Amino acid sequence: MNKLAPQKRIQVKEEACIGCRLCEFYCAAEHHPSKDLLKAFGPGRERPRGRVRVVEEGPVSFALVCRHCDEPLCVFACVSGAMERDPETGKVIHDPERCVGCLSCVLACTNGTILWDEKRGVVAKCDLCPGREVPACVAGCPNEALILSE
Amino acid sequence: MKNLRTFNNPYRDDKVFEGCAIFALLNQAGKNVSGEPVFRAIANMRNRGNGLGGGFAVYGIYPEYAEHYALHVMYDDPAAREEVECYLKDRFDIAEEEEVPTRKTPAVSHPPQVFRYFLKPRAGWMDDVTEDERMIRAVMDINTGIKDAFVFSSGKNMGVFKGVGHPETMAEYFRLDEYRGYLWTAHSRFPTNSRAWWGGAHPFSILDWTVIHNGEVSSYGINRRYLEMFGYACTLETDTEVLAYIVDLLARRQRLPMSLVTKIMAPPLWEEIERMKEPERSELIKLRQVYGSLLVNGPFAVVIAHHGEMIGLNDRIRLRPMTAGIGGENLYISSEEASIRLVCPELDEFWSPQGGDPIVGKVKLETPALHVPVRPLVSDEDRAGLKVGGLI
Amino acid sequence: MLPEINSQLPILNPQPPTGEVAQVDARGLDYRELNRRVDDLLASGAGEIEIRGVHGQRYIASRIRRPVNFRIHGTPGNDLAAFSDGVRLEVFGDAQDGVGNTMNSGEIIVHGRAGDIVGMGMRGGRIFIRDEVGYRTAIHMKEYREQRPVIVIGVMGQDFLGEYMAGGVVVILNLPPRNPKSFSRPPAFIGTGIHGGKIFFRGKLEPYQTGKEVGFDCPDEKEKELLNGIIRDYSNYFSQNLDHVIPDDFLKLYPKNLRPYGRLYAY
Amino acid sequence: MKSYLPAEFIIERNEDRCIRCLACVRQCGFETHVYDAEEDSLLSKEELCVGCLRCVTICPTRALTVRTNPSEPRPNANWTREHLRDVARQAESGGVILTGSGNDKPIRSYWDHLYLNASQVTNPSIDPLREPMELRTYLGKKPDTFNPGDAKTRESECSNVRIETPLLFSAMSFGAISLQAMQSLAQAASEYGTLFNTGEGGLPSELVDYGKSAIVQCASGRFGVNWEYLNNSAIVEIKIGQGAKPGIGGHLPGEKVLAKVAETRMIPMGTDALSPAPQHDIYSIEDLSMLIYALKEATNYRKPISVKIAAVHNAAAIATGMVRAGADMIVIDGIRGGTGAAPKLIRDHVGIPIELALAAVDSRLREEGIRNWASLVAAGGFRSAADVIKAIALGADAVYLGTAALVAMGCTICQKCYTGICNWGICTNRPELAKRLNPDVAARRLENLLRAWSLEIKEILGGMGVNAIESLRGNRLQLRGVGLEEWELRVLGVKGAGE
Repeated sequence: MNKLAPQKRIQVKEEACIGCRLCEFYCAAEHHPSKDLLKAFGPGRERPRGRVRVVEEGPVSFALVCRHCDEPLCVFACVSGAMERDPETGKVIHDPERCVGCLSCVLACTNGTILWDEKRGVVAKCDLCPGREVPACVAGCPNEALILSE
Repeated sequence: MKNLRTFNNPYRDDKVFEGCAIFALLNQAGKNVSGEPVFRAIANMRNRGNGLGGGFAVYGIYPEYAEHYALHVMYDDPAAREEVECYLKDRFDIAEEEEVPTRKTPAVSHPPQVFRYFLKPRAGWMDDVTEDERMIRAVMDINTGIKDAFVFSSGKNMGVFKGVGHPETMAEYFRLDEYRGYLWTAHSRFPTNSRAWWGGAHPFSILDWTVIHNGEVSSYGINRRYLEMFGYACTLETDTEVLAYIVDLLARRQRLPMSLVTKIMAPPLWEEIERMKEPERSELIKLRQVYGSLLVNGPFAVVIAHHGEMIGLNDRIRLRPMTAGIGGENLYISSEEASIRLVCPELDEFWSPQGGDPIVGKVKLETPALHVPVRPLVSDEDRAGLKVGGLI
Repeated sequence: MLPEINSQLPILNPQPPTGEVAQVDARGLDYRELNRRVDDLLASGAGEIEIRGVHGQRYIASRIRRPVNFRIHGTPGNDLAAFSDGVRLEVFGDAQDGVGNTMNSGEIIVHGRAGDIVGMGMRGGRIFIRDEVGYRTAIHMKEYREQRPVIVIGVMGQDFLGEYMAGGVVVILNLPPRNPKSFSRPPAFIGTGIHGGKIFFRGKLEPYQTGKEVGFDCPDEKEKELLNGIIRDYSNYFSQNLDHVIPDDFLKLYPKNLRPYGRLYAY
Repeated sequence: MKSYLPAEFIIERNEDRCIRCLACVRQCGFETHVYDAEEDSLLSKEELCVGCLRCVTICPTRALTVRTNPSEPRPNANWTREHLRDVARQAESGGVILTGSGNDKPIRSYWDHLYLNASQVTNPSIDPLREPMELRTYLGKKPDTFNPGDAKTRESECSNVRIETPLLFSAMSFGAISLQAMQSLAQAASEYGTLFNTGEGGLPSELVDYGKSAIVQCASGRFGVNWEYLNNSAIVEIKIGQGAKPGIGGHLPGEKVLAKVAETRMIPMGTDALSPAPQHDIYSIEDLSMLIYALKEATNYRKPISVKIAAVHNAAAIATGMVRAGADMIVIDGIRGGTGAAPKLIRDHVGIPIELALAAVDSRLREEGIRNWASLVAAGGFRSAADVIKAIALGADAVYLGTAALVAMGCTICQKCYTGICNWGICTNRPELAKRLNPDVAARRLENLLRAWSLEIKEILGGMGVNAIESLRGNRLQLRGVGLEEWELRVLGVKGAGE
């Protein structure tokens, strides 16, 4: 794979992650049609899922989120061509329309950042919030445990 | 009435704040000795003072006038001298008067004049009270009434020499190397303010009682108010002054033995008293009940001296250092052992008493060499003085 | 991670003292001059320093951080070896207040008595005082990892020995005092506020003599071994026969609680 | 025993806005919020709430409101709500009431009665945005005269320490505050060219590189004090007392002495770290001198030695003594000074306001002719640059910021520092709480505060028509009092407004 310009990615600082899980909520809302927390999670509504996940063990907690690898194993593993690396930006993008739900990418990813969307039968992963300068999780993190870096 | 605190406590603090070094020497045989070891010893503790006060009390220096009160008076202004001498001539028979001899000492700047008078109260002036009470009245009158005059000391056959400077400087200035005494106390002062007033240095004195003190009397406020009930005017607003008055009140006026006076100033803790046997237990309970206001609290190490006796005392939990040594005929008390060892390397005895446990040094009365009148603790003359309600 | 404290010290001269003894006459010197002279001698390679005629100079050996031997004759002043780290210092005479104040390591041996607050806040090393000591010995002495301070007192300490003690070992041999006037009443308030360390006291104590935070026990076998070693060292240092002093005579004083004031407050 | 104490706060949750993210549940170290999964409901145990507003701040939909419990006992001006609470707490525990932070009583703030001057007509004001404005300050003893030929005068015995703004961070010890908090202070101070203060808990190994920006304390517990600590510093400070608790010592409970704290303090884990009330080698002024020179000897006269006391009745006399004892810098901490833990009785009733103490000390040092011998630093509840400017005009060389720095980091002054739980990660050592303070963020916030206050100081200087801080220092003509009595004006050494 040809080397590309350095990719912007979300850097996770475990020592600053406070385990509030707000990144999960901001992500889910951002990927909800309403792009609004209250509308996405309002009473009686079906709760959307985010593409970032906080794991915790005692005082240790951090967010699992796609690293947009330079050599993405998920892209190699994808059987349907749904997972692609944008040659322009270096972003690893997933196209749910082409996804067949084989979970090969989930098995291939060494970071555990591709999530299974049971309801839709496809996988979901971080897309760095197209249309936003800073991804929603980064903007919402109260302790700058998530940083957008080159 | 003149306000002495404008000299000694110019900022009107609660009291004068200071720290220091103390040293004392008693020749227990009553022999008059040179003060040279005392000068060296106190100079060795230079780090404890800051050069803003030094002084000495010496006993046995005026044997030729042993029956006269030796009044050391300091004058900041020659006019004050005229006024004082006028006051004295009206009330006392003055056997001798002279300026205290001094030596030109570079480190001493703007010294006041210091004069001494050997005198006795004249018949017809306040005959109804003892001579001591009359002497005290004169001291209080001069100190509170005559501007620019201050009495350093007023006892018989003893004197206080003090001023602004390191103590060794004061010794040189007052030519103390030319005196011999059987009891020397020395003080190096670390006052927090620099208002250079010679009267503010230690020792503090009333009659032949002198006090040198290291520490701060935290109970000063109430000690002072209690003493004021008995007519003591705490004109200098310094905690050391109250120590002198406490001893005067208890030992001289109320006739309590020194062993009890020290137990009033630094009583045992209640817990300890409860463990004591009768009658000691009841006696101490009584003492604390009666004299609670004279408990001297806070850190202190003090040497109280009068003719024939020197007492070193610490506060109850020994917050200030004090050590004692005996070498030959001499008893030494010092803030630091090194000073004693400097002047007497081979000591027969050495100890650091526990808090509240006095170091008592007495001149052995049978010693023929003693030329000093040692006053008995209780005299009829003194007893009469008790009838006078107050001093002022 | 922090490396071991001692290994962190840049030791100028890692070799043990060469035995080359530099002499200093302290008479007439103030402490700054004396200590500067010592610095100069060390800089020029002296391995051992003998100071004579000491009369109250303060802070001797207080900024030395290498294993230098000092032999001091006279009466050193306050804060002897304060903040020191690794010196071995022998005093032939009495010492004053503040011996080994906040000392980190090393050894001080006093052939005589010492004044108040011996080993205040001391964290490591050993202090041996042949005779008695003043008030507040080992106040707030503490230990840290391999640094375990030891104070050995030949005679007895005055009140408040081991106050606030937070670590280390104090041993009181209770030998006959040089002058009983220093102990007109039995010392009290031993171990007031103790919350670490141990005090080994030879002889008997009345309950009132100790703080209420103190527990009593007999030394166990390991502690007896420690005591035997200390007794042996004391006999050697001061050339005294201590055959009559045996570990079984000692009372162990220990903190009943690591948190003596835990119940003082309303949360 | 059944407690009679009502909840201090009530929590209102706007159900329409709550999205069940449970951030409030996760973020409350006091475990006030509870989620009932069965009912899908959120409950609040209000009696546990300390009012720190962490949940309110973190709630992504602003669904929470925390208010003082409006249930009032019968109004009583004498038996206030606070008195009732305290008596009940003591009846239930038999203990001394502890508290954290500074005095919260309505002590007269003299800052609020002092007004600053500005240039009009007779001299021009200066525009600090375009023209030079100097805040650089040197801390330490200055010689009485400058003798060009004398190398010793030139270097002065103790070299001075340079700070770029007269704002220093107060002593807050590691153990009382988290490593993250201390790192934030160290980082901000070193970036901005000023100093932080280690307090008495030693310097954590992670921060040894910040030694150049550290005032290291030597207090009664002597925790972590050794040769390296003393020599890896800008200034060594002897702590005699602090404004929040004059006359008593410190007490870091064993629960807070975790591995890292134990290492830094050089004590075993889990033991109480007790700082005795006095330093047991200082019982008198000549003893202070002894410790000052012990530290000078140990640091070979390379470090200025500071002495910090609480503002008490005779502060002026004590301060002159401290200067004469050899202190190169003296710190006076007023009654509003903060703390991690103090008996409430002492915090609220012992000491005097910094304004009066500072004025008295500066005046006395000048009367004694020794003001140059030491720098004077004021501390105790500085809330704004205005307070700082007034302090400098009264005579301070610099001020210590404690509570203001904590607030910049997130503190809401809930006064529960002594519990060891701090939802903001500042005054705690529990790792899951301490990590809530990201030093990169907090240091930036602190630097911003320094920058903002420095700018404000410059603005005021410009308005007064001076362009160097030394023209304000001790310049009491730039102050006028309003609503003060004669004695207060006298102590402050300022004229009444209009005079």
